[in-house]
Amino acid sequence: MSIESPEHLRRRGLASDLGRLKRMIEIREVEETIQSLYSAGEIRGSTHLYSGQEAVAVGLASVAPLGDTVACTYRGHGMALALGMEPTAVIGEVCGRSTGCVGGIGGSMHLCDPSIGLLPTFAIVGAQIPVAVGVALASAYRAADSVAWAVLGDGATNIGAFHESLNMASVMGLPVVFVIENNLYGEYSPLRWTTPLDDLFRRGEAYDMRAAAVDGQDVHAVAEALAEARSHAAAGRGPSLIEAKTYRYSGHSRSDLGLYRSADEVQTWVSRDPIGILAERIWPEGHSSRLSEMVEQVRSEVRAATEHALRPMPPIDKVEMLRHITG
Amino acid sequence: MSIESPEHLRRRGLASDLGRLKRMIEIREVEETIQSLYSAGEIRGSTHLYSGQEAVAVGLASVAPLGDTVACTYRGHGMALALGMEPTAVIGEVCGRSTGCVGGIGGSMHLCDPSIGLLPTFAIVGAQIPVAVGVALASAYRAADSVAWAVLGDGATNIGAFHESLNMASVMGLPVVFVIENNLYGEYSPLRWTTPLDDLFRRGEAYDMRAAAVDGQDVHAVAEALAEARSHAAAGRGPSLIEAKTYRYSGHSRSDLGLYRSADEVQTWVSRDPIGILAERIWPEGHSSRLSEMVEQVRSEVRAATEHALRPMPPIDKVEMLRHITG
Amino acid sequence: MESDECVIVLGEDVGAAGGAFKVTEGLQERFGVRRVIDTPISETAILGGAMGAAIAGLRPVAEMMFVEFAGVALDQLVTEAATVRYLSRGQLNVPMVLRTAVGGGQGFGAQHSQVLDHWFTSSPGLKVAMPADPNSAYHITRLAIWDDDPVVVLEHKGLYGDRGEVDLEEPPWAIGEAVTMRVGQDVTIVAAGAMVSVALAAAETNPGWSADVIDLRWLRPWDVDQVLASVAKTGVLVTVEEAGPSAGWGGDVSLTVCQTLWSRMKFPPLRVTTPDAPVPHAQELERRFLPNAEYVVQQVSSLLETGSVPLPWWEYR
Amino acid sequence: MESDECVIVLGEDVGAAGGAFKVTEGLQERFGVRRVIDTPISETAILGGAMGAAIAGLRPVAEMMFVEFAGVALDQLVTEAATVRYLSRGQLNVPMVLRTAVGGGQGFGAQHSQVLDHWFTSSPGLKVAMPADPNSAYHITRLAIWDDDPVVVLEHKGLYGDRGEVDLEEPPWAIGEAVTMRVGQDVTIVAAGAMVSVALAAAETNPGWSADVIDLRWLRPWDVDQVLASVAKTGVLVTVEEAGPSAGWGGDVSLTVCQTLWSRMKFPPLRVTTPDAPVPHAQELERRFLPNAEYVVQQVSSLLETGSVPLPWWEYR
Ligand SMILES: Cc1ncc(C[n+]2csc(CCOP(=O)(O)OP(=O)(O)O)c2C)c(N)n1
Ligand SMILES: Cc1ncc(C[n+]2csc(CCOP(=O)(O)OP(=O)(O)O)c2C)c(N)n1
Ligand SMILES: [Mg+2]
Ligand SMILES: [Mg+2]
Repeated sequence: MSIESPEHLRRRGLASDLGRLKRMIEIREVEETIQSLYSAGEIRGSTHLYSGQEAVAVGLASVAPLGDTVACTYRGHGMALALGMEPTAVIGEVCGRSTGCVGGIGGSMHLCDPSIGLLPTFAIVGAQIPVAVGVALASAYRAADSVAWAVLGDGATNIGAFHESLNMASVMGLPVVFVIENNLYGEYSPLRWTTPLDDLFRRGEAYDMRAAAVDGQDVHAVAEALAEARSHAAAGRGPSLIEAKTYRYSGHSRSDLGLYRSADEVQTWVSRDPIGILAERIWPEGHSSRLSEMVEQVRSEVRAATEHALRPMPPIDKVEMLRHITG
Repeated sequence: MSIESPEHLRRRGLASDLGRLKRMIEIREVEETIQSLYSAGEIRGSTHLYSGQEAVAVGLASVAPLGDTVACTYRGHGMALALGMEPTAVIGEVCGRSTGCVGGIGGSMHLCDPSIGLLPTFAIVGAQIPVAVGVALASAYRAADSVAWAVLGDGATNIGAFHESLNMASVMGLPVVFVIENNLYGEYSPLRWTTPLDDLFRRGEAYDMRAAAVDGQDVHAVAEALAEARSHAAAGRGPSLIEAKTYRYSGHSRSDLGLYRSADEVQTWVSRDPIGILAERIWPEGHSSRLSEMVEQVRSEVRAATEHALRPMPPIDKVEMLRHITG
Repeated sequence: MESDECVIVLGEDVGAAGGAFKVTEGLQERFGVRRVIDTPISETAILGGAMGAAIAGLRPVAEMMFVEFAGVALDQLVTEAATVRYLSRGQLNVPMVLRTAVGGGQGFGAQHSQVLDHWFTSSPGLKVAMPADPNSAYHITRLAIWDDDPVVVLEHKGLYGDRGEVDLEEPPWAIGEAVTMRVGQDVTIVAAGAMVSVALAAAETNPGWSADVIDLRWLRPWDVDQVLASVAKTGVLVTVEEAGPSAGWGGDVSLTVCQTLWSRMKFPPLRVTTPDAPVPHAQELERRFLPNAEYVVQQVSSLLETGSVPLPWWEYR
Repeated sequence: MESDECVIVLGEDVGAAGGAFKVTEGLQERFGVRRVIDTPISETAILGGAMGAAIAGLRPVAEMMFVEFAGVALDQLVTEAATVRYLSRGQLNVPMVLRTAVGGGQGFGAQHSQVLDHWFTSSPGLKVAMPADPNSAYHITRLAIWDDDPVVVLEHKGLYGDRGEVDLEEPPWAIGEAVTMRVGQDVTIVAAGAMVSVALAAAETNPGWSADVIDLRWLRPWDVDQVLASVAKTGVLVTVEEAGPSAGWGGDVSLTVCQTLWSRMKFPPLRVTTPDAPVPHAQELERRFLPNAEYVVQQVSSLLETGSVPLPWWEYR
């Protein structure tokens, strides 16, 4: 019997609804921690928080077996945690510490852990999409049953890489699933200003690709749609384009407060909080107290992880910045 | 009364069907001349011939008034002639002579004449498409009624620039017409290998754009569809995507004989020759002898133009290669 | 923008949001959505669109938030826009500007911290500038807008926080003109962008040598005469760049000086650069990665003392 | 490809058509459509696809018919593929190859005739080679395929017509290793790609001087030791490049040599380049644009006679 790594165990923890709920809470808590660390001056560069979108990452991670590969964006803390990365490794990396998943060399936009299938997250909009297609090509070539996932934002559907990737995946029939996290904004621009469609999954037609939209706040709906897309891909029947309708609670990055959005709009979305929705489903009655309990527990775990991530460490060896450039 | 340049007169010559027929024949003759000059070693680099597609360029030029701008590809001899460039200027340029439209500096892939609205033709697939969008942006900004035309091949619908340009033009409602010359091949690859759709105009849906296909061998049909698209654009109602179904008789470039195509396929298309179709329409009876007459006449004109283009000239001043880099 | 209707601004979030670094803040309110245009995330369409609009007579100022983003659309600038004048034999020109944020020091990591001037300086047909302070940014951007060719303005992110006087009354500067910021005797230090203040700070530490410090301002065309004149005097050239050793304007400048003033140079030219590595995120590493005044002093002093090019600081343990 | 199932080939028309320059002719017949893949015209997807497949353990060889096409997709190579090893702290690597046709001389015009090596040589994380003949092409491509990092192979179009012996029995070459093609005394001429035969031809005209002619083969990493050893002997360095003066590997090589061998160099380094202009189509112009043996002889002789860098030939009327 092989001993599993903590990350792998965490991935398997998503098999149950309780596990999923807990992970969504963890993501939320980690993001709030990061927001306060940012305000406290502990974080340099950018951070792009995932609060509000938790059901997408957790839905995906709960149906993607180990062996699948995920190519994700700079808004990647949630996906990393969902796939199994430890909070310490996320927080450490975002804070540029040697406790981070890649020792602080990457920062918030470049989380990575190959053991859970997470490629270094991509800071260039759309750049991850063709890479996922390439991973799928390798998988098809070897007749493996692993699937590649390309996770992208609504705004990324306007970049050339999106178009080229969907066309190529479709014409080659590759096992890749394109997941649009449509949170209605690309930075400060509402989708309507930049895109002549509200339903982005409709872009699948231009590639004769299986496509659908799903409620991105409902982890069950997400998991179901993505599981279907995954089976389709794994069965050699080609790629899918799945649009998860979701919302980010915070601004785009760092100090953006998101003031360009109406209070009404925010409120509507907050009232469909993915954590709340799942909690109600798990505990049809009295969910709020049980939820609070769970939140408390997770919060203290995240607090411990934060302390661990920020614990005094010997200075990073300066040679680190000159290593791993070529083999 | 202002005196018109020969190029402008040639453009106006397309008002009549006889003028259009003659121009289509001219294009065919020029391309055949270029093919033999190539075989005779007079031409260096690439040539991409337009034979078979004449109705598209002539249809476009006959509905695009002076003042419109055309951003076209390396397969641009036909478009240049249709817009009004003299055969001497085309042949001279293709042969790298100082008699060419830009003095031999450009070559076959880079014909240019701003006075007839032809931007230097683009040798990078898809690069012309966003440029046409920009020209349209300027036109809309000034509330001018000029329209920009982006001419592209079927293969170019798979490049990122296509996607970004159509999206931006649509969301900004710009006066641009995208004309796909679907000749069924991108170099040696049939459309089916590279694109999961046969009807490329359907890609317009992804941008909520007015889109249609048209018989690219029938100059009337082309002119009608493009005139409509142009009015739509000029009236401020936004861009269109028009797919002209056509065929190139020769190989992709230079020495390519196009052997990857079946004799049957070629025959089917040759039997719907754009010159023949228009000739029959003009002369419902006895068109073949009248057509031969016209071909003879054009052939001798093109022969004269060729001699003129290749006449002995003083060597190109060497400084030419260092001029016009910046202002 | 006030003086000419032809000037328009376009890019991602330049309008309502005022730009990722707030450079275009207030412009849309003042000039409207027709002239200050928020675009989709489509760098190819932005650069190609600016190019087309420029050919058609506007003076578009396109913004790319980080210079790395130009990597998805470089073709439009260096292969298309840069060749239009040449391929039209001077009948057409492309009066567009690309403004873009460059450089490191703030922890943006490997894909948002480079300068990448060589992507642009190597293209005949383009002009490239790199302002070192707010006053420069103002005058250079004006020059860029009124110039009839495509101009790339590399704005260092580290300078966005700077506040400085802008002298609106100064007579217009010239394209390609450098400025000598400090006069000395022993060495010529040429820098651009954020490295100008690094070079100045180094020169002001009383290091035992005195330096001409030249702010190059323009990387293409660059001010050969001013640099040569200074090195003719000092006999020693040091360039300070924020770029790895196998790229960057410093190589061109050094070699040109070598070739022209060979017999008058006392020592080999020294290029102060960053390591040949991606930019690390962690502060302690990024600090060591980038040239600072201390490193520059150490490098220059070593050159002057030993007569040969020292190991870079990152090679010492 | 025979020896390892992991090697696949992808690009536009590489399969059925055998490539625009027929380099991959017959491969698809032999290895099938699974291993030799015709792609859509989608350079970003080709490079990104190759990168993804490489991360997943294949050894993809991507083709771009002309190097300029990489301008629409440079991001995938220099910002993404080149940083994967760094950003994964060595846990992932990208054993992909980009083969692409470069260079002028055949009248392909401004957008199909450049070398653009600086697009790649400036990126830490990439390796870049430029073979000078069929035997080199064979050995270098093999090295590129078996290397665990992204490698760019710049194949000169002018050499596709060359027929030459390929020595299949030679022991494997080393990445970054140059070769001295000819031994002399008075000057070291370093060249790469098509310029190697130009340099050799120049050296063989009995010009009154004798030259070490070095075929660099690899532009990143390049063979510092071999070049230094030669210049230590001759005291004179000339690089011959097919690229404008403000780009290209010649600057790096020249400056490194200057910095290291300063006191042993007799003359300033000379870079033989093309003019700082787009490549013209017309034959009489393109001939004058590109370095040839006659120009190289004239430039080198002038350097050796006068001790200073001569005007380039295109500046003489
Ligand atoms: C090619 C490129 N252009 C622009 C940017 C700057 N940028 C970073 S995130 C972002 C918005 C992306 O929006 P979307 O795809 O909806 O993803 P979200 O951030 O909403 O998750 C932009 C424009 C970039 N990183 N890369
Ligand atoms: C970005 C880019 N990729 C590849 C090429 C090489 N190339 C030139 S023409 C061509 C085929 C284009 O096909 P299509 O768009 O159908 O136009 P057609 O030649 O059939 O008119 C290709 C691949 C190029 N010039 N630019
Ligand atoms: Mg979004
Ligand atoms: Mg075609």
